[in-house]
Amino acid sequence: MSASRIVGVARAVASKDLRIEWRSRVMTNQVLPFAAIVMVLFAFALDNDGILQRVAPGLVWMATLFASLVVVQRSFAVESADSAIDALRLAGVPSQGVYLGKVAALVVQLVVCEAVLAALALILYRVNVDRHGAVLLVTTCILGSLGIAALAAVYGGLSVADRGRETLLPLLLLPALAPVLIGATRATESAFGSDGARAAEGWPWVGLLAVFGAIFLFGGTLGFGPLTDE
Amino acid sequence: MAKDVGGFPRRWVCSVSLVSETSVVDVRDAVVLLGSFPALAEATLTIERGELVVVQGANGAGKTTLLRLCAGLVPLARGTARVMGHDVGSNRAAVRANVGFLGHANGLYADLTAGENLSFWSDVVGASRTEVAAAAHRMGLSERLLSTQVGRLSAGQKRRTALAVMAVRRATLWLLDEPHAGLDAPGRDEIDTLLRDAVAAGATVVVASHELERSASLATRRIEVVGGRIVESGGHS
Amino acid sequence: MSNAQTSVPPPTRTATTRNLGLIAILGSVVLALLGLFFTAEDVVQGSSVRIMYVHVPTAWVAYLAFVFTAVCSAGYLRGKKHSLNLDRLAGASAEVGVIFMGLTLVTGSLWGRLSWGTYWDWDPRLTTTVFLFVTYVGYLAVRGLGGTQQQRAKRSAIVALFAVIEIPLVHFSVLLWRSLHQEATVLRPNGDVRMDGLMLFSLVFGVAVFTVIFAWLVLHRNRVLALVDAVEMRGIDAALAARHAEGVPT
Amino acid sequence: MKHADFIVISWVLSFLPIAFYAWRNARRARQLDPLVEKSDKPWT
Repeated sequence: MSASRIVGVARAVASKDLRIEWRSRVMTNQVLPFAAIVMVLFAFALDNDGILQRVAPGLVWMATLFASLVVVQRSFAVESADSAIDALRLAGVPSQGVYLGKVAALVVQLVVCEAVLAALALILYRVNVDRHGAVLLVTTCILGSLGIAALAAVYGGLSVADRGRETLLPLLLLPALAPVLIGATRATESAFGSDGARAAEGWPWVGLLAVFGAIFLFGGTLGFGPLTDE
Repeated sequence: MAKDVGGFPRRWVCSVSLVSETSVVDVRDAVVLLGSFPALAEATLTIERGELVVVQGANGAGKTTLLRLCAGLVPLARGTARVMGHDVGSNRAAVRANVGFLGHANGLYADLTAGENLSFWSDVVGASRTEVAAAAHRMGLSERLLSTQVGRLSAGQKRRTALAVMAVRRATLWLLDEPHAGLDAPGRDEIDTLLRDAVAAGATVVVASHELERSASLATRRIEVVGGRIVESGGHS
Repeated sequence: MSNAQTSVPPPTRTATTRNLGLIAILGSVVLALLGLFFTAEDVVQGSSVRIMYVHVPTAWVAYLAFVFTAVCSAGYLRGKKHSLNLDRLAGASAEVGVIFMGLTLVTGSLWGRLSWGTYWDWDPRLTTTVFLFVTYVGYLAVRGLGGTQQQRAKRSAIVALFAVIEIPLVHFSVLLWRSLHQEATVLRPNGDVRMDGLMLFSLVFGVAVFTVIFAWLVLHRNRVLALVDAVEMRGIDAALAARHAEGVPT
Repeated sequence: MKHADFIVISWVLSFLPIAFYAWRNARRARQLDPLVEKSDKPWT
């Protein structure tokens, strides 16, 4: 299977997914409000500016993690709703292309989600970000999303492609994403300057995110086809 | 898994020449389990190129599973199944490249327009714009229908879109599960015409259908599935 | 009747498993004598160090089990024949691994209560353990998804390989997380133990004993899983006959 | 609870579940045995 064909399929799948999301507005009408309300509720629950500023990075990524469950389930529900997944399996389409396309679309959606959440943290929790911090934050969001998407697409394909397996997704995904949660939260802390952290301290964590993303992107490319195609 | 994909000639012109050597479908003593239930219980069936086979049988007899087996969508527990000379168990990718399957679902994305669905599939399988236009024309999909979201189409229009997708995918074996379901009389006639055209164009068609009088006129051969096995019922008409 | 039945050796027994079982029981008794009576108390931790002789071996063998699961899974995927026996070995090993890891968590928190004064602390080892415990519970859930035996084998083999990659990643990230933040002020469970010769021997001996227990359990479990699969296959024959009868008018 | 109790509980909790697992496994094996043939048990 030639690389250019895989890339072509990936592009088709990704743009198809994003178009569907754009049109159905599930992201803007359901996922983002859900994530935002989590942030607001935490502000009420903690009711202390000092604590809010300290925990803001963790909240951003916890909310992202939960939102990712919804986004992934949605991404595969679209395929299984009218059995398009069967058609994809049948079309002799390289599964690597489908996987990479799904990951790409998920990354875009997650980055949008994180951008909104980070903006909320800046406004609601009065966090400050300098220029170096902003670069770090953007890099963290992209690589963190990549790690989440790379793993979520595999486990999503396994657990959502068939009905009655939805509860499996959080069980498989959340413990495996612990390194992303830890790494992204620490990097974001540095970017936000929470607890007196400096932006330079965040880059090793970005390295962890990159390693995680690379490993599972590679593993997912190999494993997605055999895992979902039964 | 997909080890044979690379070497397999993907263009259907090549696979047609393969087909002339062997039966399109060659299923022997196939057992397919759904959980622990044998939906197919030692079914045996051979289909030659250019046939239009109508599969009949009561609900739950195993018609759908037979079609899904031919498409390589369900694993074989026992027996053998070859489609276009390729083993369905070990060489699914090669089988599927030639198979169009239309089940109870249409496999379309409801939020996209019919045209977007078509062009997605053409992007994915590498078909040209002219092929897409030809397929849409053949299935009678007007500009207006093409720019309508699939979720707003009628059942018949969805079916036609799905058939157009199948044509874009250059399937040479068409597997259709109750294609007439939910259609009005003109819609059913249209489907019949399309199927005859497909056979005339060199495809092989297998249709699972409840409707006896309709299939009698349509089929070149009729078979019946009873208790997970295949019984030839009507001869060649 | 059940008494009569239990006196019969289980059908999964062979000379190997019987010998392993005997070694395991004997070894456990010796380990208990060593750990509870013969070894000295630790200078810092006092008698609570005695938990170490079961805690560390179960943790160690649980990791061994997960690696073994991954090795069997890779063997299944690579093998031309796609041996279901390797798949069952992987499954048996993961089951035993999850049990051992559960024991590690329980004894770890009891030990924590003694040496830190609290049942739970965000110690890197405990944290990693709890993540991996959940991961392999998920693996076992994947094994239970159903489908044909080959489907189950392929699916779970891939998930097992993903899970084993997670082990170093989770462990490393948790370690990094703890090392950059508040350094422990309480005693680390496996840290401040000053080992004399007998203590060290007992610990290694414990690891050996639990490895034997592991092998013994996995062999038996593997055979039970083979029986389950065989019964399923035999059930197909009956189901086929019933299915054929559907067509016959009564 | 005394110090020693924790230690004893730890040891008991380490071996009891293993014994229970082994016992349940053996029971399952005996249940399944009548349903299979000798050829299903390559280890015998």
